[in-house]
Amino acid sequence: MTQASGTPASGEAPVFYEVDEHPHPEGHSTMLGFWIYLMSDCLIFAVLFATFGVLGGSYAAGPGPKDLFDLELVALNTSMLLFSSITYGFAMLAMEKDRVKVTQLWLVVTAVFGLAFLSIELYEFHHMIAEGATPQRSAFLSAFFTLVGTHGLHVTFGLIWLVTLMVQVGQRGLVVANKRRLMCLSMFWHFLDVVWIGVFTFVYLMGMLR
Amino acid sequence: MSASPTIEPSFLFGRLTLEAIPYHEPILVATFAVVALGGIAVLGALTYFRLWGYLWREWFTSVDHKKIGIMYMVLGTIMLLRGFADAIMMRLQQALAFGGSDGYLPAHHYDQVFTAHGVIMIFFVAMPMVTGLMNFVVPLQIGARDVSFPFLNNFSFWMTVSGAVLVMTSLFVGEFAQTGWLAYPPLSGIGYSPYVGVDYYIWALQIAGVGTLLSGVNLICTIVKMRAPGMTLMKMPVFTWTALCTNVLIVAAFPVLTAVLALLAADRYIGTNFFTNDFGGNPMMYVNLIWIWGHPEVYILILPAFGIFSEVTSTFSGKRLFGYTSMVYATVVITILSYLVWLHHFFTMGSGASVNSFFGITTMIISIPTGAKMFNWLFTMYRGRIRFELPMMYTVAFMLIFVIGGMTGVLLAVPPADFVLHNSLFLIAHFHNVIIGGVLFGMFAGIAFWWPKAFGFKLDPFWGKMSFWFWVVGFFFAFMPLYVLGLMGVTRRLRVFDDPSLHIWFLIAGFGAVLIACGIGSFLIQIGVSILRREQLRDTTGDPWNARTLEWATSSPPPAYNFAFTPVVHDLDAWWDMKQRGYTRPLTGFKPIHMPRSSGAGPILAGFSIVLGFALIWYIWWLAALAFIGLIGTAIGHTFNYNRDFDIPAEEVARTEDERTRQLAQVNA
Amino acid sequence: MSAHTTPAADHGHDHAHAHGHDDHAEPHGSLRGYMIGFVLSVILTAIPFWLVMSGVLGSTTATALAIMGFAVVQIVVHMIYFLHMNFRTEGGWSMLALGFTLILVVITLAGSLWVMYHLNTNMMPSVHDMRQMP
Amino acid sequence: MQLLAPRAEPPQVYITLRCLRLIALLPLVACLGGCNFVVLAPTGDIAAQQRDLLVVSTLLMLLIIIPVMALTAFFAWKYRASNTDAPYEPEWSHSTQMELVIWSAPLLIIICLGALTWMGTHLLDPYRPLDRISADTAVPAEMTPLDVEVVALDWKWLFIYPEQGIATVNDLAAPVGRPIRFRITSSSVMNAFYVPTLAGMIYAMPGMHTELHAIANSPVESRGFSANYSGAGFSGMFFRFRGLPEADFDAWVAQAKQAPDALTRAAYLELEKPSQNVPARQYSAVDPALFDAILNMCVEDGKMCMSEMMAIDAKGGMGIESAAANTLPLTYDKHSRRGTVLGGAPSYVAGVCTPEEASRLLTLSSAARARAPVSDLAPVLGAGLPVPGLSATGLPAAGASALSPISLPASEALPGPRRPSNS
Repeated sequence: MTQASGTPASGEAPVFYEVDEHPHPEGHSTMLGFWIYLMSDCLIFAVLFATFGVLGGSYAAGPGPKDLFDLELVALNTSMLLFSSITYGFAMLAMEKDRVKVTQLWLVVTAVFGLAFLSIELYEFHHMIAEGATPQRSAFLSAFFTLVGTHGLHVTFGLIWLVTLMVQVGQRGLVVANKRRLMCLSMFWHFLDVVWIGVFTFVYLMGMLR
Repeated sequence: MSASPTIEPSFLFGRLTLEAIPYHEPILVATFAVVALGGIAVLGALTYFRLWGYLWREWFTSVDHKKIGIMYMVLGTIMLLRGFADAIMMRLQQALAFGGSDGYLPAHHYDQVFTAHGVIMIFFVAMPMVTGLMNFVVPLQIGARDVSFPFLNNFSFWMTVSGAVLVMTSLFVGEFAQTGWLAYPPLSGIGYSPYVGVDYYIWALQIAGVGTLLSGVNLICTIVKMRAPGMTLMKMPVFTWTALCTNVLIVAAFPVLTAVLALLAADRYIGTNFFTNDFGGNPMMYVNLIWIWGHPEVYILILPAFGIFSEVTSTFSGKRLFGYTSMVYATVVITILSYLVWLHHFFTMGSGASVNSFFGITTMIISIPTGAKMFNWLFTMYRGRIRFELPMMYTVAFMLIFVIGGMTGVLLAVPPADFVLHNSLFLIAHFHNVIIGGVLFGMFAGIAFWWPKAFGFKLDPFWGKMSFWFWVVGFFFAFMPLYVLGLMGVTRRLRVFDDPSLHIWFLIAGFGAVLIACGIGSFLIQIGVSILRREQLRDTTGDPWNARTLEWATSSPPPAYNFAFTPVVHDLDAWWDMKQRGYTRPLTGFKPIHMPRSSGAGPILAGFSIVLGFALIWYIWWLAALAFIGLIGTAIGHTFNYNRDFDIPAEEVARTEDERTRQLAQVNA
Repeated sequence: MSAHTTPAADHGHDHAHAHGHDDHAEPHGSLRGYMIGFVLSVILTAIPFWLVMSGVLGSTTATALAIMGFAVVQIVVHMIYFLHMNFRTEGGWSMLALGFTLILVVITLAGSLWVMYHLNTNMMPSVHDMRQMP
Repeated sequence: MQLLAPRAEPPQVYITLRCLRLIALLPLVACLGGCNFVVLAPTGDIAAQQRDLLVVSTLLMLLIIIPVMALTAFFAWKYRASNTDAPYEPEWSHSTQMELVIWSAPLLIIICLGALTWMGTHLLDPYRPLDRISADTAVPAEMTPLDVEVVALDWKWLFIYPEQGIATVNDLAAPVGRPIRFRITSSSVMNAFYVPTLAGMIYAMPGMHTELHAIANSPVESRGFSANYSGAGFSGMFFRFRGLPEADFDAWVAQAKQAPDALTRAAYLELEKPSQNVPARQYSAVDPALFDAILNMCVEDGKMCMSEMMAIDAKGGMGIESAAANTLPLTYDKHSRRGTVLGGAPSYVAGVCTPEEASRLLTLSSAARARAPVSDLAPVLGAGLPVPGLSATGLPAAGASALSPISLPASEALPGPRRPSNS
């Protein structure tokens, strides 16, 4: 077997265990693990996109995207998310320099943008529902509310997590564990951005083109 | 109970009323009595022997991958009994319901039984057993001290338990789904299944699915990041390879199930129109999506079994595994291809010839790497010295039985042939052929193989062989008649029959089920007898089979830290290589070992999940809200715990290792 | 995520990469990087919105293709500048996971649409036929 | 419990196969005399071709399965530990030639099987009209297939013969030697239409239609059933299938014409309600538009037909006004309950009554959405709308047809803010 050839040359006694073990940082797998979790989340969104793709034209003789979507509002919403992304980036940069106060400040700004995003989305939903375009009205609306709503739900959880982390950073400062958590949230937050690119392209913009 | 009582949900109890408890169904009352008495006896014994604290501290809250693995196996075994009880009820019904007789199960009950059988066997027997074995074996096999995220591992296990608890609850409170195990809408929609059955199905699977997904992430990270020095990818034991591929499949497939069940739940709870008949909904989309998960799922189950057979064949043939490289490539190819075949589960929905033949041919292509694996095991036996211990017996039985199942599987992948065989008992025979002959025999082989590693004594061979022969013979009696019945045009899920010529075959199948019952009985007796005779069966060497991979390098059972010093790997068969080249155990120089701390958060979170699921099923909104807040609160609270590990002092390590030295000396003396 | 020590940890890595023990030593972007990413994303977001809202391209198909193209580019920009994806992170495993996921996303999306298109074509009551009905 | 007529007289015409070398793997030890391997001995040309493919594929695979099983047994015996005479090579684990063989042998078989599959799937596609009556007879140019419209109901089968103008429940007959074209749909949940002796199965789904082309080559009496579980009455959901010589078939049709009842829409809505183990029955006449109404899920008065809905959707929907305007609370439902706990009362999309009203609705809505006007209104004409000049002609007086104008109170059909009342 070829694998056997990797052994040390004869004469030299092979080493079968590590006598001198070096310490490892805690959470050394966390970033990879979290990334893999995000990949699985990505597949959830893939299913929702596929569902939207299949059902997106079934208006059940009800309103279609052109009747419902307001691109200016969506553009505003998108900009909120983009701003929150860059401000989170600033928080990460401050974190690398171990500036607790600056980090916290940028996290607050990020949270504000995130909240703005959510508020606009809720306003849009409320408006549509008030007009009778409820998720129950047609398969298209079911798929729309579910896809966009799932993204919004993720943002909500991101905000809860953000607040939790701000408390923890406040309590313990930028210890290694907190930095790791901030980096995980960073991935989560930017991942939601990427999903939103799909949402505004395939749901809103393509919807207006249907 | 009669179908679907229509109750206006009350605030306090939702739609839960006394009527929901099936006290007027004698079978369920008797079952409940037995379960309750058994439960009281077990709880009483635990209390009497003051074991609660021990169990809580040493097992329930443990983050030790070995204990979690064992708990998964216990869960799988308990649920096997429930799933098999369902099976034997079906066999009895089908054997009785002839010539005008209606059998003993009304449709409402029978339809729950076959749904529950499928759901339990796949999600709560096969999955926990597969996950349990991977959990126990993989870290040992790669020379690690635990998994990447030990707390998450505990949490995953308890989420799986939560799902199982919900399914069991449905037996005595309300009903289970009457839709078949994949709950196709519109039948599973609120219009045609208005009561709680499908809701039990949805929430049990959602909760268990969270556990499965997280344990998948966990094991991938473990395998990727925690291998012993020197263990490159192409020196990983085959079981670890299959575990890696299985967990990749889990992480990539279960989100699809989560999403599709969430959509079904939305249809049922808030009246969206994904899979309804009206308002533009499309039930075919559900079928499409659920099989995108469903097909990889069967490979999730079978791949680890392939891994076990590889380890067992090479160990008991006393030989290197033939064609390791092609084995690995075959596994990877199967992993990817398993995503390209899902449509073969619904050729008969009529997507047209081009689509059907594409998916038919991709399905057949999977049989090429599978065939190559079969030959690899065959040539591992070639010029070996085969010891027919129990694991090897299961392997040979697998090789003989699985090829039949593989053949009928390829047959079903030919669309025109599928048009006459789909949904028939031929199909049932086929997948029981591969699931029992492949997955279950794999699990039994794995249990017999690694039991001495887990507990320090071998399993009793006599009762093991009894179990083996009952299972093998019982399998043939139970399922070969179903092939015949399928060719006679008998479809699945039928409750009554009128063609008397079918009767004999159902009787034979019923007899087979009785033999399998004896097989399960023998298996349980085997465990009991082995525990009683543990001193005679004791293995103090840590390597009872003269095996080849790293898990056999440490003591049996392994210490909490697995390896006092991290092993260094030079060869695919690392332990075999160490034995060949005069490895000596280190006796001095022990250092403190850093280990994760136990945590009760896992069981608590899972408890909240059960309450949440139950409240959602019964529309008890206030309770659902409370449970959800509890769940989120506990999860957040848990993140405020920064004190999650501790050091095992060097003296304690030295004490443990000295004890092992003493034991080994006794063996050699 | 519980912390713990596993001496075996990083050794399992592909040894071709001289991978340090501290994964956190990896670069997590610079101000410059974030700014480039931000400016690019603003541009890549604005153009498709403008294309659709003004209807400059005239043809629906052309607009659709264009905005899909911009979406793909923007996703890549986010991956590089915000998510700091490269072939070195975690010894290439992150990229591998991403690649595998992308393949599956494509299979899920394209496969579902393909399958459902055929099913719908074969089975949905045809609009045309109905109009011919007496 | 009522016994279904076919159940009372078990089918006799199955061809009995005494011995099947093919499936010699099966423990055929007992009971060969009474076994009806209908899948392996069908009477229809399509099912026979499917059977042939089954047999050929099995044989092809046995080429590799049998050697593997034999080798497994042989190696297990030969290299047992107690046989110390057998060679033992603990390090032998690689052989390029062997690897080539073990990959290419299955590959070759799969290539053959794949080619077979590709051709077979296209030739035996259920949507493909038949081009031959049997292996050596082509379909004569002037012969048209017999149309049979199949509806899977809870839990019985409805067959409509448009050409003959009759309908039957749980009783299917077809003339021998003439191709049959089934159009299949379902009223509530998924079923699969399967007559083993005739052809393979195909799903029956609500709001959708599948097709199956088949032919009965010799007189036969057997049965068909649903092959996809569909709820409590599933086990009793089967029908008698008879392949009859031309004259007998005509006699059967004539006899059906004598049946007392006609299948009107009202009769259909009554029939549609769930029932189990229903005896066979016949209808002397049938509303010719009924099948399309069932398929389009608009048998009930006032419900918008699927095809109409899809035509409107293809034009971009009916505008924001229609969101609340054209749904009405559900009054008729064959099941007890359809509403969801959080989603309000069950409702349905109301059919648009007249072209004038439709265009008025659309004008209203397009006025309401100034920022995105509807592109084209002209061809919004679905099954719910009478085609000008053809309205309500030639339809049986009994029962309103899908195409007749729907009588709704004027106020209900008009757009306006109306929510489904939560009663």
